[in-house]
Amino acid sequence: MSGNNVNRRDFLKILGWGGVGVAVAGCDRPTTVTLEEGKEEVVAYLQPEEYVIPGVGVWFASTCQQCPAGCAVHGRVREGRVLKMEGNPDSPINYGKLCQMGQAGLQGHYNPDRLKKPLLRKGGTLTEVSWEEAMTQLDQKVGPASGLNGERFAWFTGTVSGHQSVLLSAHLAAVGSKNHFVHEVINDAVARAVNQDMLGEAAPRYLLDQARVVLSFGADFVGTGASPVYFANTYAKFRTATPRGVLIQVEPKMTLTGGSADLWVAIRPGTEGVLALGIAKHLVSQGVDASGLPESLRTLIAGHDADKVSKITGVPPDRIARIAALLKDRSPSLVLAGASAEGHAHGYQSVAAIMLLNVLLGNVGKTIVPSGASQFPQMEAKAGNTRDLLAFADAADKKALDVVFFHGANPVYTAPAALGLAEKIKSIPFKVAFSCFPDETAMSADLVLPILSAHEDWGTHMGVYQPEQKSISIQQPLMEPLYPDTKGFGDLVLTMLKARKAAGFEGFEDYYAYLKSAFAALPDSVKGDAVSDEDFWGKTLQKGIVKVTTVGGSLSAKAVEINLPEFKEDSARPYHLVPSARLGMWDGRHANLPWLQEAPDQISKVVWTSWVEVHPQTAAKLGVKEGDFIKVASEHGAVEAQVYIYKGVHPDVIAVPMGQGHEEYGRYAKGRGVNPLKVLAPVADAKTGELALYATRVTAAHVGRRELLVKLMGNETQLGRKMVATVKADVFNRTEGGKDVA
Amino acid sequence: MSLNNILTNWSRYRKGAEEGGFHEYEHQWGMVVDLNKCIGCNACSVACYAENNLPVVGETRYAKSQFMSWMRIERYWDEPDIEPYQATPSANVDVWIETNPPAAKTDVKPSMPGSYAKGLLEPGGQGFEERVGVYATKGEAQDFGASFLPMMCQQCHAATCEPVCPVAATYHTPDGLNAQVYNRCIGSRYCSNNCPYRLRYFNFWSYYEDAWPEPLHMQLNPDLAVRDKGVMEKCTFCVQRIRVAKDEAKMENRKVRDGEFATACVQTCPTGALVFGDMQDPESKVSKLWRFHQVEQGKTKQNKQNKELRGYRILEGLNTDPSVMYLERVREV
Amino acid sequence: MSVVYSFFSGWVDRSGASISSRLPRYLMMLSGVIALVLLAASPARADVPNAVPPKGEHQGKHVEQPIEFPHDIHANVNKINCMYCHTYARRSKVAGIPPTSKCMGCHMVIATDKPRIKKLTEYWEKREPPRWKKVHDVPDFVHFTHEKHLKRFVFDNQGMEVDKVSEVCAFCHGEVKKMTVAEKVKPLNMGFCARCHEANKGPFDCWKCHK
Amino acid sequence: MKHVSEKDINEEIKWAQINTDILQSLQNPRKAYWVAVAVCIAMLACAVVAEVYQYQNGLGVADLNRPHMWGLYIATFIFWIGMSHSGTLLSAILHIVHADWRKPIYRFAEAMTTFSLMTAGFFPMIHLGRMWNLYWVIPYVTDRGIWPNFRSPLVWDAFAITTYLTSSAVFLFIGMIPDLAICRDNSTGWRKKLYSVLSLGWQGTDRQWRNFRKTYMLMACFLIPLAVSVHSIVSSDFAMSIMPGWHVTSFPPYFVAGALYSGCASIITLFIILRYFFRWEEYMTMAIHEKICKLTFAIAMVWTYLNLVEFGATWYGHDPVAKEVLISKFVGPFAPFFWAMLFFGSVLPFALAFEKSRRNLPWMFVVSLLLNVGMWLERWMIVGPTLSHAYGPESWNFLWPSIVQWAIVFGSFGWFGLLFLIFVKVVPAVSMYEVKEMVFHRRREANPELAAQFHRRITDAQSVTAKPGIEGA
Repeated sequence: MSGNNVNRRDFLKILGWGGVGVAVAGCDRPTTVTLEEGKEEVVAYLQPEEYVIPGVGVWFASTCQQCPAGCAVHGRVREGRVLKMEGNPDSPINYGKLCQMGQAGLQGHYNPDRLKKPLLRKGGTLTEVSWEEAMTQLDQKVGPASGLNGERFAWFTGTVSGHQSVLLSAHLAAVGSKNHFVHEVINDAVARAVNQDMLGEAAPRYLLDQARVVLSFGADFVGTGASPVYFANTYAKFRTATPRGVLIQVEPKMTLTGGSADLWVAIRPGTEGVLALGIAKHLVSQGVDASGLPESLRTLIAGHDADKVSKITGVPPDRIARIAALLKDRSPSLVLAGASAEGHAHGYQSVAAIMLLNVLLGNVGKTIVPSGASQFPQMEAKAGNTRDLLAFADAADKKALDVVFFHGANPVYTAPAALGLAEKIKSIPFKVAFSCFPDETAMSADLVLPILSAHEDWGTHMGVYQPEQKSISIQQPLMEPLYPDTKGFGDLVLTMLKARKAAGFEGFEDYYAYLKSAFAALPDSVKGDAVSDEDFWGKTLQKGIVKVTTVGGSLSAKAVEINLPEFKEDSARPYHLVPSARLGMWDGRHANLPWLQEAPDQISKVVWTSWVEVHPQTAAKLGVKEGDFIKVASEHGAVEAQVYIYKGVHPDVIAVPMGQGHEEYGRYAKGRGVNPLKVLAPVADAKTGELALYATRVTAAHVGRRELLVKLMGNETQLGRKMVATVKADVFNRTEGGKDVA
Repeated sequence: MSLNNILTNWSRYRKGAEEGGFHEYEHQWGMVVDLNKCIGCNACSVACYAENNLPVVGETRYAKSQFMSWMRIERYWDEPDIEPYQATPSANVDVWIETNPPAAKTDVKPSMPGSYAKGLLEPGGQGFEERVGVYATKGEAQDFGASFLPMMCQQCHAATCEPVCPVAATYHTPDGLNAQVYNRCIGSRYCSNNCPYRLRYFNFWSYYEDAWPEPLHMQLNPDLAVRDKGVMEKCTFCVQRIRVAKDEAKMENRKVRDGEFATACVQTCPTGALVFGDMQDPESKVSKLWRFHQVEQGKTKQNKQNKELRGYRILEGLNTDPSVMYLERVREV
Repeated sequence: MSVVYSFFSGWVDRSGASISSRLPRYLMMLSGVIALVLLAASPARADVPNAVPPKGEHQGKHVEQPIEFPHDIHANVNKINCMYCHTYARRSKVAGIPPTSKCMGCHMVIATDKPRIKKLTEYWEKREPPRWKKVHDVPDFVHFTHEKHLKRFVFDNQGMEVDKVSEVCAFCHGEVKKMTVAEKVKPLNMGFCARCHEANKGPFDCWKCHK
Repeated sequence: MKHVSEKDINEEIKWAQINTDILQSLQNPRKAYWVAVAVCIAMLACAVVAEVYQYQNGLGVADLNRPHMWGLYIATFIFWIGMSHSGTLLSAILHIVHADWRKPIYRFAEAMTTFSLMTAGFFPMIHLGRMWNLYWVIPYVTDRGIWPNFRSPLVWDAFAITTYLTSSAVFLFIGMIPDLAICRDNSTGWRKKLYSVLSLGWQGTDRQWRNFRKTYMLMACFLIPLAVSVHSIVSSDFAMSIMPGWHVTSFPPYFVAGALYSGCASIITLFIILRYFFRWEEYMTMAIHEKICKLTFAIAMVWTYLNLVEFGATWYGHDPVAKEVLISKFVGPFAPFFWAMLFFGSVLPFALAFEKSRRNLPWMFVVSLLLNVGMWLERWMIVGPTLSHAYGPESWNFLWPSIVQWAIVFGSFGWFGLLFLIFVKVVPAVSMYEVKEMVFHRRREANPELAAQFHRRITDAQSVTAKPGIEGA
């Protein structure tokens, strides 16, 4: 595929509607398609490329923007419409596979509720305005002439990477600001902090496929992890290795990963660290060498005997023994910490205790290896966190901000009500949202600039989790913009930069030109066999990714001090609230995609709404049945949703999934279900300042209403039908171990 | 002609069943689902929506179980049908005391009346108690995680849906697939009643009228039609992709290569739990897997030399002779 | 092999045909007399080897096109091969309308003074292709591919020279070379297809054509 | 007690009396009749409205869903088909076994057959997703060369039902000819014209009588196997499937028994109605009522037996899934209806076993209706539970039929009633000539030499007058 943009764009033009209209099979009634001569229009290309054949789909490489993982994709384009997403086989991240969110990216692009025109707040209400007016507004408030104090300007974004990130930092520099808030609800910031302190690298690589036993404390790596598709694949390798890997999942609420665990252990939230130490104690008593550890830690470990731990965590002693035994026998092992371990005031301590197991078992260097940095640090992903959300709320509270630019994040939705962010944001004089959709944040902004969808825009990206082979993946338009009055995000930032006369950005008439020159400027080491810059650009667009080399990277295991607090019951609010994230809805950004709304939750199989997961015992205590509406109240608010009863939660836990409960965000999301994030207590992790998602205590009460809970499964058990048959692992090892059947 | 086609294919099937071979077929599309790899992530299901113009029916219609997901992932709460490593409480001790240790499920037992006993005729009609299930609360199912089961049309060779269609709208193709010809269907719905897997979905409404508001309808795949109300539909193994691949192969006067294409679900499956291919080609991944697991088509009961191999077909005892082989879930217990 | 002439299927090989495929034809012999009249009006059999042209007529209506394109001049007078302009026919399921650049390829120099060409040149200079009206169409639940039909009747056809391709096109599109803008003169319904498939031993699997 | 020796019919009755008594039923209707007609039309209107609504919006409005692809439509379809067996039973079966007590009551029973078939015929169409393509199940010649699938029981249904409908209609008509002649001779105006056409110039000549009897007997013999086969074929819609609870060998006899059962029950209903409104105590005597009740009771017991056979076979069989479906019938979502069915179908019939209750006509009227309710429930219990608890646990589900389904089912009774109301005013609902035959035979039994006289008169070729056959007609 050549890089001739003009003609490629020409190809991406939507052709006549022949074959596009809804053709109804066996249509006995008039539909949008008629067979009568001269009723339909058919339009030829003006001057097509050689490869362009009507009726034959062509695949273009691009990058998925549904989550920070940054999977490389291929989009099937026919008659100028992008029809289907598939993974890009060349990508080291997703090797030709895609998750449901990636598949549903199309519906974000074709979404009926996309913003079509700039919106400006006039007298309290957002009204459609022309781009000229919008840009003049922007210029008055933020432009060079505006006399804006850089210190009082901020970008609030989701995870950013690639040249987008470069442009943002350039813009911040040009404005003279350092305020870049990067916010993701689903993050591994605490684990990063711990890794930084214990291993000397924030994000080492976890070799799942090398491990023979994985002990995961709530790390939902195939679900809402850093890179779901990548870890799903390594998971498959891990499961098919010889001997087959064992997965032990310890968490208060069964995640997608927990659903596939060999041994799923329910634990009282916040006691993960204690259990880790208990296991450590057991290992040491089994003769695992702990001499490397400092005295203090050894005494700490020694203090955690099985009974005590069992009493605190609710995990029976022999199960602890079983876990320890597996860890010891099946080496190499890997111990992971996830959201449910991180999300507490003492999250850092728990995770440290958990990572201590890796040190103890000598996994560092075996299954946990240095990741190093790519040769382009400025392009690497700025991983989001919740610390910035709190910081932002704080800044807004202090009236420290005059102008805020929002992009790729929806803090008004994700922030707990206790932060009162909605009001605080109102107090900011000028807020600009660069957004595709009318989400909560956009609707509370003063100026909303409709940007191109991920399938219409240019860009480059680096996934937050980079496997051994690091890569930059390119995002190119798969279709001409659906709406003329939408602009590319890159183009807009570039315009602002040019307005600011920022050095190095003058020459480019648009973002595309900038990217092209940027790629031309890349060192030859990444250009490979390309003969010219033009050729390299063409090849890049064709392959979709550029492989880059890794620099540096080393791990040095050193223990950190751990002091876990006493576990306290709260008689007033007996239950722990678990705002569980799910693959699909993610943090709620996909609630406007009908496919994902109708795709059942993997565990509870509920569709289109929110539900409350309750243990049968608890349900009996509360006197609720499935479908009953139950009121979950913290001291900061309450949500009402229907009960789903199953034993995949700890009896002390009430789990409410994230994702629903939008007040804006289009017809599919608006006013559907509830948002558990709203009722969270604004507790932060003592060490890292991360928002403690799992630290909220709640009461639960039956409100008396009951409706049918809309879900897939009629009867949840097989009734001995042998729908899903099961064999023991040793049988599997015996029959298929080491054999590559196909 | 269709009648011809049905009759010839029927006789072919019979011959195949007796002689244990489908040599008269052009192709023999089959699938393997490895439940050891499947994590139940739903990617396949959504990919199917995208590829096959499946309508999104919305909450109220979903509540009436009038949805259209050709590829669905069933999730069961059972203790696995193997002896557990230890009978130990998971959540905490008193949970354990009130429930019995998981018993090994060896043979098929009829369900107990208790499951129906309560709440089955409450307003809304759905058996709430039953949905939770007496079985689910028996034993410690969750200790072993969930059991995920991707269910797409099994493309049976003794398909129970085929003989009952009054107008031969569903029939067996020379590719060994259960075809469903939408514009021939008159909607008697007998096929769906007679499908033991309940994998046929009926257009109870003109879903297309509100499933794709502008401009969502631009995503519709022009390679296959959108179905009107009153028409039965089901998974076709992405026949439109098969058609393209076969056409290309024919233009180059060759056979379709293994892995040259795959159905939408197989192509997107993040763990590679799904494998698709031509079972007539002895070198294809699928036929290798079937051979390895000693599962043969045209058999009601498999007699494997190695009883420990994982291959099985769902409800095989009904002699539907599916083209989809499942590999048993593996558990360390 | 027993070749029989049938009013409805022309010369067909009976040896392959089964009861169910023969029965309707027998029964329709009754109405054959009426059919004879129609057939008398129908054009003479095209000289395409190893092929039985489909029978069936359709009263097409004239369609107003943005430019009254004279097929007769191009195909008949200048003897331009159909596939020169409808170049996608042999590579795709759709024959496709030639891109404007293709027209201009010749008409930069040829007949530039003619009013139609002037109109065309306007389009070209506006950089927007003319919006043609669709004449031949099949329902969207039908999968018809030009590619395969050309392969069967032209490229893989013994003793068929490619210059005569218009005869093959004429099977379904009629004598386009005698028209200016194309008109639909064949029914293009299932019976039309089925009879031709029967006569030429085309596939009879429903899923070959229905989607 | 006295009524033990009571006669089926009073043979002293004058033949002219018979004509007047029967023909008075054709006189201009009274108010009650028009009220009944209005009610039926109202019921029918409900159905029509519901159907139009369903036609426009698709079957979703009927609250059918994935496991419940079939609903009340199919159940009611079977119910009406079953209803149709009574006429055949009375006119054909009892005819060839020379049970002449049937003679006063078989006419309306036969009409019932035809009308219930005409009602049943609607349901497959209503039930179809695309009813406008129904004709595709009929093999017809097309240049597309596509045919129905002859392996499908639904296609057999189409054949069976149409055949049965035509032949039972013909049978009904043939049986009426002599009576139509009587009507012709006793009517004026449009009725005269109508009857003249319908009676096909019946003169009651010897030859006509001989041919008539032959044809009638032939039709009877032809109809009996047909009737049995029809419901067996309908049962094969289920028995031929693979579903637990449907895949049952004993279904054909079970269905036939059920059919005769509901048929007889509705005969009792109509018997009582006609007897009451047309004052036909002379003809529809208690003795006949007794007999039909006993017959019904016998069939009820057969049906009960076949039920037990089915349960037993399932329970002791080796199909756990079928067993589950059975259990679900007993204690599942359908349990109330199932037990109601068993009560109405197997317990209530014992009301027919005791003379005291048998002779209480109002009570019998209620009972017979309840028996039919039971029979209708039986059909629903065949369709419903299997669908909601089949092989795949995932698809277990229970969905209550929507108002649309109920409305259409309800309306079908209106349609049937309407047809019957028209019938009783156009055709004598009691066969006059057969009653006369009956009387004749009884008289002969009672009084041999009188009989001898008659015998002479009829067989004596000389004395065949212009009005032979039946005196006083």
